[in-house]
Amino acid sequence: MLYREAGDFKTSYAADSQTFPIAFDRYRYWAVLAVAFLVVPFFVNDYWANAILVPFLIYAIAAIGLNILTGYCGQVSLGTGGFMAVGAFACYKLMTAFPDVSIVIHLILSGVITAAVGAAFGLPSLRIKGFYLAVATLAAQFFLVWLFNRVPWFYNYSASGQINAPERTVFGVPVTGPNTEAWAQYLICLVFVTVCAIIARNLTRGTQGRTWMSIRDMDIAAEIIGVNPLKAKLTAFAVSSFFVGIAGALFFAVYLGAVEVGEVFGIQKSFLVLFMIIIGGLGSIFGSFAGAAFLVILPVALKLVGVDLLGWPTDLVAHLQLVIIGALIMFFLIKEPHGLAQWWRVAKEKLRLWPFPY
Amino acid sequence: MKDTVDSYVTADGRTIGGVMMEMRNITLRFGGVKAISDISFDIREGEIRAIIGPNGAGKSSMLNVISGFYHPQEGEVWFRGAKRPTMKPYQVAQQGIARTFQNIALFEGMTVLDNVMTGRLNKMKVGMFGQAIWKGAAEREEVENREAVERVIDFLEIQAIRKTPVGRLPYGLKKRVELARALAAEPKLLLLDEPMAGMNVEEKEDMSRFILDVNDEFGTTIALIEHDMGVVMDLSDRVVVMDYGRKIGDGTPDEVRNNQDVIDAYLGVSHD
Amino acid sequence: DLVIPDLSYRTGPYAAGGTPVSDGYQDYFNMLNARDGGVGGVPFRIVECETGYNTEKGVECYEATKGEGALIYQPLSTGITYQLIPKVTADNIPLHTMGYGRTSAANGEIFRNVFNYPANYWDAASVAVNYLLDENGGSLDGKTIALVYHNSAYGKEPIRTLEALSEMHGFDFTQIAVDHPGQEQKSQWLQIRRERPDYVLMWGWGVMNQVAVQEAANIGFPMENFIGNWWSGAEHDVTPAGMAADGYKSLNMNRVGDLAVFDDIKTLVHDAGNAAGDGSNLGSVLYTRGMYAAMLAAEAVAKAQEIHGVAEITPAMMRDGMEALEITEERMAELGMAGVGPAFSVSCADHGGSGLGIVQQWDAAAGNWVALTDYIAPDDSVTGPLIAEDSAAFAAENGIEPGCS
Amino acid sequence: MSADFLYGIEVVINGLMAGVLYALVALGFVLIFKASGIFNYAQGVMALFAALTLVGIMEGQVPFSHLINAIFGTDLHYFGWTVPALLAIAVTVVIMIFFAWAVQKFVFRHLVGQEPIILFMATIGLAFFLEGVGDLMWGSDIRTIGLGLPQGGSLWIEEATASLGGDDFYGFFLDKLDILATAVAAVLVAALVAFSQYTKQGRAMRAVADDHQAALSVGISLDFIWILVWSIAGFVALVAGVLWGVKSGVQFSLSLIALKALPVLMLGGFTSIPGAIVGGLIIGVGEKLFEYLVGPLVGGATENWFAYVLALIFLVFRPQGLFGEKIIERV
Amino acid sequence: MLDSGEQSVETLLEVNNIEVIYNHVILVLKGVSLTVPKGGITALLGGNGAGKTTTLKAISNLLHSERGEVTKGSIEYRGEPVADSSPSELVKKGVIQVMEGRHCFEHLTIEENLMTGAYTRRDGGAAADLEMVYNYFPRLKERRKSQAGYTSGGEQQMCAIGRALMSRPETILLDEPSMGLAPQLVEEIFGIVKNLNEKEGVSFLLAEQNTNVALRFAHHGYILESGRVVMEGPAAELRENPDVKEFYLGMSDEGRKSFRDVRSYRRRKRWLS
Ligand SMILES: Nc1ncnc2c1ncn2[C@@H]1O[C@H](COP(=O)(O)OP(=O)(O)OP(=O)(O)O)[C@@H](O)[C@H]1O
Ligand SMILES: Nc1ncnc2c1ncn2[C@@H]1O[C@H](COP(=O)(O)OP(=O)(O)OP(=O)(O)O)[C@@H](O)[C@H]1O
Ligand SMILES: [Mg+2]
Ligand SMILES: [Mg+2]
Repeated sequence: MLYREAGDFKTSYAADSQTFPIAFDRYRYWAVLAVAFLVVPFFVNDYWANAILVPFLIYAIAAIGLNILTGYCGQVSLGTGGFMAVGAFACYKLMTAFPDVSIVIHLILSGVITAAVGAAFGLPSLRIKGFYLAVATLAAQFFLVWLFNRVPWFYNYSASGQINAPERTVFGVPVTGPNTEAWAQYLICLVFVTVCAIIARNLTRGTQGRTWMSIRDMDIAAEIIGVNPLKAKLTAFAVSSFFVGIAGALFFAVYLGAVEVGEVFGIQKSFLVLFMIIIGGLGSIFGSFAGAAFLVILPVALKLVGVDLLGWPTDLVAHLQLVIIGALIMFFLIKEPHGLAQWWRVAKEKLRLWPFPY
Repeated sequence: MKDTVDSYVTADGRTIGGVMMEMRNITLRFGGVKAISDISFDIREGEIRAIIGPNGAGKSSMLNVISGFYHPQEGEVWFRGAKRPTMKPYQVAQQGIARTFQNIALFEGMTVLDNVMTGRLNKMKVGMFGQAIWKGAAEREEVENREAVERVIDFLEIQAIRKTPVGRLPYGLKKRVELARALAAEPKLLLLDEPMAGMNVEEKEDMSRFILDVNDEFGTTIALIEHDMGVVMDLSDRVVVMDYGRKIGDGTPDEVRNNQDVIDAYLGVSHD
Repeated sequence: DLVIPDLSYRTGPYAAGGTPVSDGYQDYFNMLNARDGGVGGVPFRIVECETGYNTEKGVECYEATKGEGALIYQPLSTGITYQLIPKVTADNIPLHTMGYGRTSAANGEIFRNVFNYPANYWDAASVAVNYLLDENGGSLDGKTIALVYHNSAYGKEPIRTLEALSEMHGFDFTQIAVDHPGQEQKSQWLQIRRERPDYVLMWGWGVMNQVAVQEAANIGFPMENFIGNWWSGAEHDVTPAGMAADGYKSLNMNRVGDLAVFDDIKTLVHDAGNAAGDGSNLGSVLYTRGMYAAMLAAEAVAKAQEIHGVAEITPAMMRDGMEALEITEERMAELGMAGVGPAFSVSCADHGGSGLGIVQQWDAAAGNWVALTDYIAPDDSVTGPLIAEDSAAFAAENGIEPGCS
Repeated sequence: MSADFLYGIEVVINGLMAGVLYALVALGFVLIFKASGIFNYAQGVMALFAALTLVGIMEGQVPFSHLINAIFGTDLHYFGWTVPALLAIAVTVVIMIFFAWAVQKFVFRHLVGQEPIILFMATIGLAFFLEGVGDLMWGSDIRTIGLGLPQGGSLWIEEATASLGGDDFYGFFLDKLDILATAVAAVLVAALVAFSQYTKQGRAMRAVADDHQAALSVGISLDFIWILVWSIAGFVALVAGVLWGVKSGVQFSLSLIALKALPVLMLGGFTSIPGAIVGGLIIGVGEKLFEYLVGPLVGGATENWFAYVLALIFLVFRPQGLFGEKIIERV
Repeated sequence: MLDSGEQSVETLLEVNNIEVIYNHVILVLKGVSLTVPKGGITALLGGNGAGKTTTLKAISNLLHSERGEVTKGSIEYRGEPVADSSPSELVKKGVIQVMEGRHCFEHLTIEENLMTGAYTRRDGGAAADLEMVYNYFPRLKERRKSQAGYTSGGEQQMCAIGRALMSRPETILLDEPSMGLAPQLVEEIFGIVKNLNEKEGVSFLLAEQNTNVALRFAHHGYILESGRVVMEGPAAELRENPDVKEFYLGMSDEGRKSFRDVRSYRRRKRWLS
């Protein structure tokens, strides 16, 4: 068996707290990265990029963001769509106001702006908890969407209120606008995902992560042992919104290229990202990826099977799709309430014990 | 009230210092319920102070007042010679007061190690950006604190369950992890709410040993609530007895044991 | 094959609108296949893709179908249209947004691959006002017109035009926004009841239409003074309100009625079991519109074949065909669709068609729409400058050099 | 009295009525939350499904006809009969009870003791599922409910009050449907309050919400309680679906009324039946008045977000909502 | 009902060699067998994590919601397997469990909590029994209108026990009843146990850490370590066993030793070596 930790001794605490304590996991991680960076860009075409990879990567960032807030800090938020909109509009305003500044900086700044907005909307979380908070975050969702729809300054007074991403380049290669090629779209998202995931992992494995988790698991006890709840919650809102904002900006600038706020960043988006982290696994970075992959790929796969393979009418397939996705969500929750990430962990635990069942 | 200045030496040779914490005329009401009425007592530097009394007497509420979770309607809390203003619990914790809880309050989603590490949150200074980068300051700090935590873990003999999520642990071990978390904060004053509940004699012996050692080795002052009279009488230097929110006795274990009010209200038959 | 993707939505909040359009669109192509073997001897192949009116699914559908040699996209959603404008430009595939989408795309010098003939929202607003002018003996001075609109990009489209028109003709113009989805419009209609505008125009979609018609009836607003645009004037918008909806008016860009071509569709498609839907929508407003769109596409195919002299055309050739499209009364009659739309011709400078529309009225007892007018022309002097301004802004933002090459 | 003032009153009254309609949806939420701690996102879809089923049965539509036709190449649509309203309602109620049973048996029984957010997710899954099934069963056309419920402004009230203001005042507008809804809601609330506060099952229901495990251990059958509660919620959904469906036709968007009920719930408290009504009234009046007074200044369409913001403001002062059970925070 | 005093040989509850696994991977009980005779008080002793709670939950079928399952062995109540009965059916059959850690219904008042205990009853005697419980626990009567969530730990413990009594059970599974109770209350509770057992013939299976008291009141005892039964016998015998004496009763040869004097390293339990 390859998968063993025996012989894989840790000699320092630093080694013990690394992300993949088991050597085999570490190799797999590097292999995945290598394929993602060095192989995929050469094979990716428009369909793969636009229908699967780019949305997957962007949703993964959003899911990581929400996971920090909900999975790690325990504050359920249904305002993700609204915060993504903040990122998108911030990016649009920056792109059009400072055309000469690099898009990468704009993207990061969009995250920063969203972080500020997110922290502001996180203020009530000090008093309001649980589902009350979840519902309260809808105030952010509806208000932000309304605002972006209502105030022409945000969409540069265009007639319809739509925003369009002009062409911007990185190292001379266009990454936004109509002339962007699939691989460039894919790569910029990949870079952001990778950096975001590493940052998220670093934040969650140390003090900050433990502060958040203590608030999540029992906020009163956390406060009594010395956690400042306001600070902990606001940082969670801010960091989470930072990621979500970047995701929103990428979603607009790189993926869609044009956005109508109510349609793209409506409440459905908030739910979708929440699904991702719950199906993937609350409090798990890997789960954010798994959940995003699952919910991006599943509908496409179901459509392929239903329409292309079986040749059924599209509306029937779409309805069945709802039935199947709904049933699958329930099935997954029943089988493993802690998400795909937990599945993976149990599988590994079994593998480690193999061939003994326990 | 006892003389608050003098220090004294106990029978087994430990020196008890001056007053560290003093509760003055504390009254705490919840709507119509008076959980604590006009209670005063003090805790001295280095001593083990027990609070006993029947169920619902207000013992846990008193600990909650000390740790800033409840704010009494009347009375003052003096800590290290100064009157403590109304504080948030986390500010109290930052002053060096750590505690365990009667209904275990561990962070169920985290491993034992992480739980104990949370005890050191106030010792960690690297900011968020440092942590985001990890390499360098954050990692160094993590390792330093991890070492301190490992010492606590060794001390309490919970090495084997380091990486277990606490949700899976049996009750008794959870109590021990809670103690570890409190100890990791290196508190000056340690508050224990029924640390031995749900343990058998063997485990109580272990726990007693830990409590004594903490007191001995680190000089930590300890206030504990306990219903096992054997433990209370053996471990504590002085005992406060509460009943229905009132104080009905305060003194050395022997004094308390022979106090008729205490016998009537709490001990029933004499215990030994 | 001539590949025609159909980005339909038969599910979700707008299914009731999306289904008949898609049925009509597909049935017409199928009829051509059955009757003429397609166009120029090449059959059509329809690739249906369900978008659910959702932008991301729209993008997915676009990417999934474009590889098959898709000749023309008709996404039937303003949101998806905006997404596809840059993409089709890069991929050089024509996009036809009939009576929706980006109005300023009528400027073909800037939006080379986007067509929105025969009419757009700004035309619609102007047509409605012209109709009212006509009703009022040429003057709207002192009248008030309220616009009830879906609070989205789509709903906001006519505002500028109406503002310009109100200045020009001296009527008072009030805007009343309804938030998505529009299930609850009490405030809006109480406001109308208070302010008693002379006319109410509506830019609605989905459930908003049904609720608005019902609420108008509830407050007793005279139905004949209530005019919806062409996305607020289908049968299902008025039937839930029953008899109360009688007299409600709406614009239309295609005339409804018994067209000769329906016989062919019935026999060759429906009876042959090839209907895209259950066949029950035949002849309805939106079905006819879908069919009309298909006819315009088929005509453009024929034109492209004629220009380039090949039968198996490419998307780029299709674009040329669309840009050279010419629809005459005779041709429509020949196709069995006399008067279904106005006659118009397309050019590089003008992708927007003639912009004509009719006003129709609901007859609740008979359960059908009755055309009240002939095709009414919009006021190009109002819409023209707006189009020029908006498209120029787009060109500037995206570094596009206007021109016909 | 000045016309403006009277119009203000009219807005308030209509806000109250709209609030009642919101509350009808919120009631279903409250019931299920109270009995199981499940935040039932599917309540809106249940309303849609119930209303669709009612119409489908009344019109004698063949369920799943589209699917059957697609698979077997048949051409089924209608049975060719129509069913009287009362019978159709009875059948629909039976179907909703069956649905409650199935939900319990196949889903929530297996999720006993899970965290609230997991249960919440499961209800979202359920919402998808039910939406798909509803569409498959009855198609996605817009349907009209033929129950002949009254609708339109009450002329009597309008005429009786027209003389109150000056020339600019046209009398109060009150929708007959809203008046009916108010009556229905009042009856429902009274019945539900009595049930949950004064019966054994009501007490058991609240016990279950607090602690599934403990409820099991004292012998409360979660299955029974939950089926009971979901059935009642199904019935409430039917009522809400019908009343809303009359306004807009029965169609997909009915499922979105859940979003109008959420601020109501939040304001009234997730666990309080009277709270649902009071919350509904406050939200109804609040959002209508805001739209009336402030809306014109900021461009209107404020109702969606203002309802949430209003609820949020209340929550900051009472984190458990006006009537919700106090959140117990102890160590 | 059974005559008091006479030890019946009829077994009420029989646990046969059960294995319990949590989360599909954590093996907790490795073959536990025990019997509870009708009208007896059986004590289940053992250290932290020995598996006492798990055993009780396995019997009352409460494992399911904790993602645990019985993978081997069988449990029979009055000769019928219980694996397929839901917890509420078991309560109807007369088996009720008082869970470790109180588990009161926080938002219900004390009185409502007690009334939920009578949920399965059809005989209408709940009111009388409420008085009985208040007699046992006067403190509860004082706090009857308070929400359980706001009562002290001990009050909640009383509430949990009282609630179980309200169902008039035939068998009570008591998980750590003494935990967090003041000493005289512990005596009282065991007095109640004894009383019910003798007067009403209620059988008990109690998991206890307070070995001292448990063995004083129980008839029979089992000692569990790491998921296995390591010792069993009549309570009186166990009380005299030197190992039990040392490790569970805290008695050394010289009598009870002070908690201050246990710092030296102790001998290992013989049955584990
Ligand atoms: N839900 C769970 N998931 C995983 N492991 C569990 C779970 N519950 C208990 N365990 C494990 O099962 C073992 C036995 O636990 P149990 O609670 O039965 O012990 P106990 O004898 O009651 O101990 P205590 O006296 O401390 O209550 C422990 O090692 C514990 O770690
Ligand atoms: N937050 C609160 N709200 C209302 N009443 C409270 C609250 N906290 C405590 N009480 C009441 O105050 C009294 C004292 O409670 P406390 O928890 O301090 O008792 P205790 O002495 O710790 O008892 P035990 O030994 O049973 O733990 C109890 O009657 C309890 O019901
Ligand atoms: Mg206490
Ligand atoms: Mg236990």
